[in-house]
Amino acid sequence: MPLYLNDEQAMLRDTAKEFVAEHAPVSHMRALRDAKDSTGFSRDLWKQFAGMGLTGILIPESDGGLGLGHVEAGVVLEEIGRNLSPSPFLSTAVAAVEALKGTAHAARWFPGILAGETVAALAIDEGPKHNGRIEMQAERAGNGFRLTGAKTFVAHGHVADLILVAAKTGGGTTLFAVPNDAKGLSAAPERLADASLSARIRFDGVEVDADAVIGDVDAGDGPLGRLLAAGRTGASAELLGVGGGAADMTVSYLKERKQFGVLIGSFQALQHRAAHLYSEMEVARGAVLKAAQLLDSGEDAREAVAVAKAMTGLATTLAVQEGVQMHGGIGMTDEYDIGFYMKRARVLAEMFGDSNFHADALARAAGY
Amino acid sequence: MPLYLNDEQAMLRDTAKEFVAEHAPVSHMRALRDAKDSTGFSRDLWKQFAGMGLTGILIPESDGGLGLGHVEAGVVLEEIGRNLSPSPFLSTAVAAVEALKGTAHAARWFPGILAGETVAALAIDEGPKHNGRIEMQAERAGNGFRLTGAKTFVAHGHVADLILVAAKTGGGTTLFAVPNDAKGLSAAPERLADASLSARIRFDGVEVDADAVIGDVDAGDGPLGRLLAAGRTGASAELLGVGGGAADMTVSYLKERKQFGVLIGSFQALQHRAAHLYSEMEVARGAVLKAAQLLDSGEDAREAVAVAKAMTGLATTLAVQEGVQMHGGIGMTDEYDIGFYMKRARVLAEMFGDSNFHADALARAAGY
Amino acid sequence: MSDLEQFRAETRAWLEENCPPEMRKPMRGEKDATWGGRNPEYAHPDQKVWMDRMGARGWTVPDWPKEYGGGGLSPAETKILREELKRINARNPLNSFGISMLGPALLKYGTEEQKLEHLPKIARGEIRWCQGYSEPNAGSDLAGLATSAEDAGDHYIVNGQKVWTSYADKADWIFCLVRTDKTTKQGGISFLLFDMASEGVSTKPILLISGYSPFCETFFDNVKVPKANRVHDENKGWDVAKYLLGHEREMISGMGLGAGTDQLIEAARKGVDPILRGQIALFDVRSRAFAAMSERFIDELKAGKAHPAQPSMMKYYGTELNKTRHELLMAAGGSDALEWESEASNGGAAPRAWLRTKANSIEGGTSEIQLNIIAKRILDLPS
Amino acid sequence: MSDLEQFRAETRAWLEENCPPEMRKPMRGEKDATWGGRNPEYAHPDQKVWMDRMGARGWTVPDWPKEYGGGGLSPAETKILREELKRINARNPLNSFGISMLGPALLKYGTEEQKLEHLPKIARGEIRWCQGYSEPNAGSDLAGLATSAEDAGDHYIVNGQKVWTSYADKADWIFCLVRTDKTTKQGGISFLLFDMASEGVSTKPILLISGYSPFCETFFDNVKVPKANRVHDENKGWDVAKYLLGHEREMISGMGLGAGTDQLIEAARKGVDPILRGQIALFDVRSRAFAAMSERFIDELKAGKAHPAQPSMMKYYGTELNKTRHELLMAAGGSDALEWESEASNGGAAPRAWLRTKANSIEGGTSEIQLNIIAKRILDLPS
Repeated sequence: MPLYLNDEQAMLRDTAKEFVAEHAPVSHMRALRDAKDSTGFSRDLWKQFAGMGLTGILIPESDGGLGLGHVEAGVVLEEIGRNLSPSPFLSTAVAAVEALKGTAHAARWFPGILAGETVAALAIDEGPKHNGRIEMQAERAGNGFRLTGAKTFVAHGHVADLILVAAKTGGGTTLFAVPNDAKGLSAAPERLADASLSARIRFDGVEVDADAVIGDVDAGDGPLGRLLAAGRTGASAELLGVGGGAADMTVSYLKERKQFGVLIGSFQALQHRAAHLYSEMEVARGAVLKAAQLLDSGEDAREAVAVAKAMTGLATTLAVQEGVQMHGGIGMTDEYDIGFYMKRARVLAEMFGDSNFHADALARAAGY
Repeated sequence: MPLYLNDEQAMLRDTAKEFVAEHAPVSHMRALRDAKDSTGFSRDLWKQFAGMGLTGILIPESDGGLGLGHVEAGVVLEEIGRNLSPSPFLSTAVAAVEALKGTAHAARWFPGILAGETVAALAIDEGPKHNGRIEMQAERAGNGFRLTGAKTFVAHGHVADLILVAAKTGGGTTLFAVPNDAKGLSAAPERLADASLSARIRFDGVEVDADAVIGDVDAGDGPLGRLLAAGRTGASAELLGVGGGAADMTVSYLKERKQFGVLIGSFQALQHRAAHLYSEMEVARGAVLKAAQLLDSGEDAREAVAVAKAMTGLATTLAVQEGVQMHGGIGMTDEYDIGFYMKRARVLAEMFGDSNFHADALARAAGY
Repeated sequence: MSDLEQFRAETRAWLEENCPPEMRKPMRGEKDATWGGRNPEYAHPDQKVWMDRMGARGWTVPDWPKEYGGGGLSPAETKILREELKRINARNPLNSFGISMLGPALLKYGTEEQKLEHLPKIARGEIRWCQGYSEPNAGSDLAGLATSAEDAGDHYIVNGQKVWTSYADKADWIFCLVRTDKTTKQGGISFLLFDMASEGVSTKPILLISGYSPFCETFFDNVKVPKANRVHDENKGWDVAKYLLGHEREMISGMGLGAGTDQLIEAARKGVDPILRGQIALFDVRSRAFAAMSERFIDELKAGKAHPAQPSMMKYYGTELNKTRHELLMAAGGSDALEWESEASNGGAAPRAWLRTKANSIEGGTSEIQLNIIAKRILDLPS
Repeated sequence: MSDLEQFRAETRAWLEENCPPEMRKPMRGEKDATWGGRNPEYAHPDQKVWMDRMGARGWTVPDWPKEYGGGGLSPAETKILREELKRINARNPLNSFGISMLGPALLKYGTEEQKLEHLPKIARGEIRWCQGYSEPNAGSDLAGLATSAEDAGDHYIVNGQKVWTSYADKADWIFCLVRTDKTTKQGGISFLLFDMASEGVSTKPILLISGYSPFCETFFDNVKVPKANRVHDENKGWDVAKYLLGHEREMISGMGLGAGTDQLIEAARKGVDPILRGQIALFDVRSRAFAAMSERFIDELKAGKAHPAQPSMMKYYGTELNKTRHELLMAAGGSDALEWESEASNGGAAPRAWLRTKANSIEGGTSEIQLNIIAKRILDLPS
C-alpha cells in the first residue's frame, strides 16, 4: 500500500475540507467562546457530522457505520484541527468507538453515536502528565464493581453520555463504560486555554453492573491499548491540521504584509524559517500517515504511533511559535486567529502524552 | 569587582594576543601536525611562555611566579584557543599548579614549571566520558603506595615529567604526583582528531613514596577539586577562544566571499545566524569571566564553573558548525583552517566533562 | 571596615527593618506588580508601604542625583543595594516606564525645569507614564510615523493615533513621538510630554491572547501641548527615541532573568519526565550564563565600555530565553497548566504568563530587528 | 497466493541463497562501499560476489527496463525487493553515481544508442562514473560555469577545470557540464560524457578535514569529445543538469536514514548520560518520522504525485539529520571517539565519519540553497 492517500481517501479529504470549513470555521469556535458556551461544542454540528456519516467513520458497516479506517479518521481530524473546530469527534467517533468495537457495548452505544446523539469521554489521566499510571480502584461489589478515585483532563467529561474509565481490579486493569448519571460521579468542567472544556471527574464509590466492563475483567489493557492508539493517532492528525493551518496562515501573511516598503515574505531570514517549518510539517505528515496505515493494517503500530504523536507535537509547536512571531504585534491580539492555534496546539500536544513522553517510551522500547 | 577586565588584565590580554598570534598561530599547529611531531607541542614555545613569565601565572610571587588569578590565566588561554596553539599551559600552568599550590610539592615542581622545563599531565578520566568515578587503587606498600589501574584521555601524558593521578585509598580519594619514569607506568600516546596527542596510561603496580601524596591521604578531594575547577574554567576560556576565532574567521569570510554576484554576508538569513552566534558567544564570555572571578575571590565557584564549561561547549560547538557550513566547500578542505577549529572544539568540549555532564551536575546540585 | 562594607551593613540593616515580609515573597502574576500613579492599584497594602519607603530614600532610582529624587549612589553602592535586595528576594518597589525609559532620556536631554518637574514624581511613583511610539501600519518601522504636531505659537496641536501603548488607560502622562516636519523621515520627529487627562486624548484597550489588555490604542484629537513640554530640539526627537529604545531593550532583556526560573526549578524538583529534566538543566545553563552576561553588560554600561548596539543582543537573548522558560513551565505543568479560569490555577496564571511572553520578542523591536542591528552595527556585515 | 506474495517469497528465497553472510553485516566505514569500475577495490571478496550476482539479475537497478540491464520490476515489486533487502540488512551491492544520477538522466534524455552503450555497464558495475559540475569560484552558483567546449566539427574541444568531482581519480567516465555558448548563462550549457582516460584529462585529489580525499580538482586540456557523446540538444544541458540534481538530492537525502542510527541506539543501550539519552530519543523521533516521510516521498514520486521541488526538502532535512546523528554519536563515544589513528578506533572511523557528514549539507546544493528553493518554488514566497 503506497504511503499517500488513495483516490477514495483524497475524495473524503476534499469533502471533509469543504464541510468543516463551511460549518465549523475558526469563527464558529470564537463564537462559542465569546458566548461562554457551557457545552464546549455545538450539538447541532455533531448532528451534522452524523448526517454526513462521519460519526460512524470507524464503526463497521455491519453495525451501520462507514467501516473506514484510521487514515480516513485522520483526514477528518486534520480538517477539524485546521479549523480549530470544537467537536467530540476524537473522543467519541475515534477513541471510544475503537475501544467498544467488537464488544457487547457496541450494540448499546453505537446507534446513539451514529445518530449524533451520544457523546463519549475518556477518563484516562490521573495527574497533570499523561503517564499510564492508574491508581483508581474498582472493587467487586454485588453484581458489579464500585469505582473510587479521580480523573483529570477529560475532554467533554461534563456533558458526555458515556465515560470510558480505566481502573485497577484485582488482577490487572479493567476498562469500564460508565453512564454519566451514575450515582457518586461528579464532573467539574474547567475552561482550558484554548476555550475548550475539560472535566475533573471524581468517582466516589460509583457502582456499576458487571456489564459495564469493556471486554474482560483484568484484561482492560486490550481495549485501553486500542483506545490509546486510536486517540494518539487521531490527536496527531488533529495537531497536523493545527500546525498546517498556522503555517498556511503565516505564509499567506508573509505574502501580504509590508514593512519598510517591501513584502516581509521577501526577507530571506523569514523565508528560510518558513521553509524549515514546511519541512518539519511534511515530516510530521509522513509520520501520521504511517501510523494510521499501520493501525489499519493490523500490524504492530505502537512505535509508529509514538513517533507520530511526538513528531506532530514538535512540528506544530514550532508552527504556532513561528506563526505568532512572524505575525508580529497583530499576532498577539485576541482579535486575530493565530493565537487560537497556539492555544489549541498546546492542549493537543499534552493530550495522550507529549513529545517527551513518547520519545521516552520509544527509548524504553528500544532498550535504553 | 566589576565583571569586565580591569586595566592590567586588558593589558595582559593585548600582550598575550600579540605573543600567541606571533609565535603560535594556526600555521604553527599545522606544521607540527604535518611533521607528525611526536611531542605534541613545541618545547621551544614552552620556554618562551616561561620567558614571558606566563608558566608561573598562577604561582604565588613568594614562589617566584606572577601570583595572578584565573581571570588572567583565562585571558592567556583564550588566545591559545583562538590560535589553536598546542601547549601544556592548561594542564601544567593552570590545573597542576592549582593542585600543587600550598603543598610540599610546590618546592619540588614549581621551579621547573617556572623555567619552562617541566610539563605536567592530569590522569583523571578512566572511561571515555568524564564522570568523576575512580576505580584506580592505591594500596599501602612499604613506606608508600602501590598504584594499579588505567587512565585515559591524558593530554601530554607520554611526555609529561609529572603525572597527577587520583586513586582510591582506604578511606577516600588521594591525589598523587607521580614522576614519568616510575616503574610500571606505561603511557601510550594516541593522536586525536585535533592532531593533539593524548595518552592512555597503565599503572601496573607503580610504587611511589609517601611524599608523592598531594595534600593528605584520603583527602584528595581538596586538591582534586581545585585541579578540576581550574581545569574546567581554563578549558572554558580556551573554548571561548576557539569559538571566538571560528566566529571571527566566519564573519570575515562573509564579508569577502561573493556568490551570485553579491557578498554572501549581505544575505539576511546568514546575517541572522551570525548575529545569533555572536549572542551565544557573548553569553558564554560572561559565564567564563564570572567563573574565573569567583574562583579568584575564593567564593564557592562550583556552579559558575559548571555553567562556564557547559555554556562554552554549547556556544563553541555552534560556532564551529556555522563556521564550516558558511564557508561551504572550502570549509571542508584540510587546506583551510576552519576545520581545525571544529576538531579542537570537539576535544575541548569533551575535556573535564561536556555540556550535558555539567548541566546534569547543576540539576543534581539544585535537587532535581 | 571600608566605606563600601559599611554601606552594605547599613543597607542590609535598613532593608531588614523596612522591607515588609509580604514584599519578600515572589510575585504570583502581573497583578502583584506595583505601578504607582494618581490612581494606584495595590493587590496588597504592603506594596504601597514598600514603594513609599524606597521612594522617600530615593532608592527606587538609586543612581539618579539626589536633587531629582534619586539616591545619589555611586555605581559600586548601587550594585551593593541590588545585591542586598536580591539577597532577601525583595520585590521591585516600583515598576515604571518613567524609571526605565523616560528618566534616562530626561537626564540626558531634558531642561533643568523638565528634570525638576518630572523626575522626583517618577522616583516616588506619583506619576505613571506611558510611551507613545508605535502606530498602526508602522510596525517595526518607527520612522514612518504619522501623528502630527502642528505649530500653534507657544503650543502644538497634536492629532493622530498610537498603538501598543502599554497601560495607556492607566497612565497619567505620556512621552510621545510626533511628526513636526513631513518633508523628511527620521529628521522630522519631535519628542513631547503631555498629560493623558488633556482634552482630546482617549484610549481603547487591546485584548490580547493572554486575555489581558496591557496595551491600548491611543487617539489624539486636537490635543494642545505646550512647547515647553518638548524634550530636546524640534525635529530632533529621533535622537531621544533611539537613546530611550536602548534603555527599553535593556529593561526587557532583564526578563531573561525572571523569577520564573525559580518556579521551573521547583517544578523540576517535584518531578518531571527525564527528557524534560535535561531540557530544564540545559536551559538553566543558558539562563545562568545570561545572568552573568547581564551583570557584565550592566557593569560595562556604567563604565561606558558597552557597545552602543549591545542592548539589542541583551534584548534578543533575554526575551528568547524567557519564551523558552515558559514553554518549559507549561510542559512541566501539564494539563494543570492549561486551566484558564479555575481558582486552583490562580485564574490561569501559568498559561496567561506563557502567552504574555510571546510578546517579549515583538515589543520594543522584534527579535528580527535586533538581529539585523547586531549584524549591521556590531558585526558590520554588508547591506 | 497473489503474484506479489509469490514474488516476495521467491525474492526472499533467492536473497537467502545469494546474499553472502558478510554482506549482511553493517559497513564499518567508507572503505566497505562497493563502487565497481575498471579497477575495482574490494575490502572483502564477497563484495564482488554480491555485486555480480545482483548485477546479473538487473537488481542493482531493479526498476530500469531489462533491455538496459535493469530488473524490469514494477514499482510494487521494487518496493518488495527493497523491503526484503532491508529485512536481511543487506548492504548496497553497488554504490554508483551512474545508478543514482546519470542513469535516470540518460533514461529520460539519452538516445537509444547512448542508453544501450552505457546503462548495462552501469547496472553491472563495469564502468564507474563521476560528475563534473562545480567549478572554482562558482560554488552554489552553477550557472556561472566557465569550462568551454569548442565546436570542432564532429567533436568538441574541452578546456577548463572542475572541482569537487567525487572520486574523479577513481572514475572511468565523467558526465560533465560545459559551456557551448558564452552569450547566455543557463542557456549556453551542454551535457557531455567522456572517458577519463582521454588525453588531456588529469585529476588532483583534495584532502578534506576528515583526512580522506573523495573529491578532486579535475583539469581538461584540449580534451577531444565526440558530439555523439552529448546528451540532449546543444545548449540544453541545463535541463539535464536540473533533472539530475533532483536525483542527486534524493540520494543524499537518503543519508538521513543512515545505518548510523543503529550505532547510536547501540551506544545508548550501553549507557549514556541522562541528558544525552533524551537527545537521542528525540533524534530518533525525527529520524523515524523522516523515514516515513521518505517512504511517502518515494511512493509519491513513483506515482508522479511529488512536487518537483520536494527533493530539496528531502535533501535539506536528511542531511541535517545526518549531521545531528553524528554529533550525538561523538557525544556518546566521548574521548574514545576522538582517536584519529588507533587500531581500537578503526583508524578514527567515528571522527572521520562525523567530519564527513559536515559536507552533506554543502555538496549537491547547500542547505541554504535548498531552503531558498523550498521558499520560492513550494511556498511561493516573493523575491
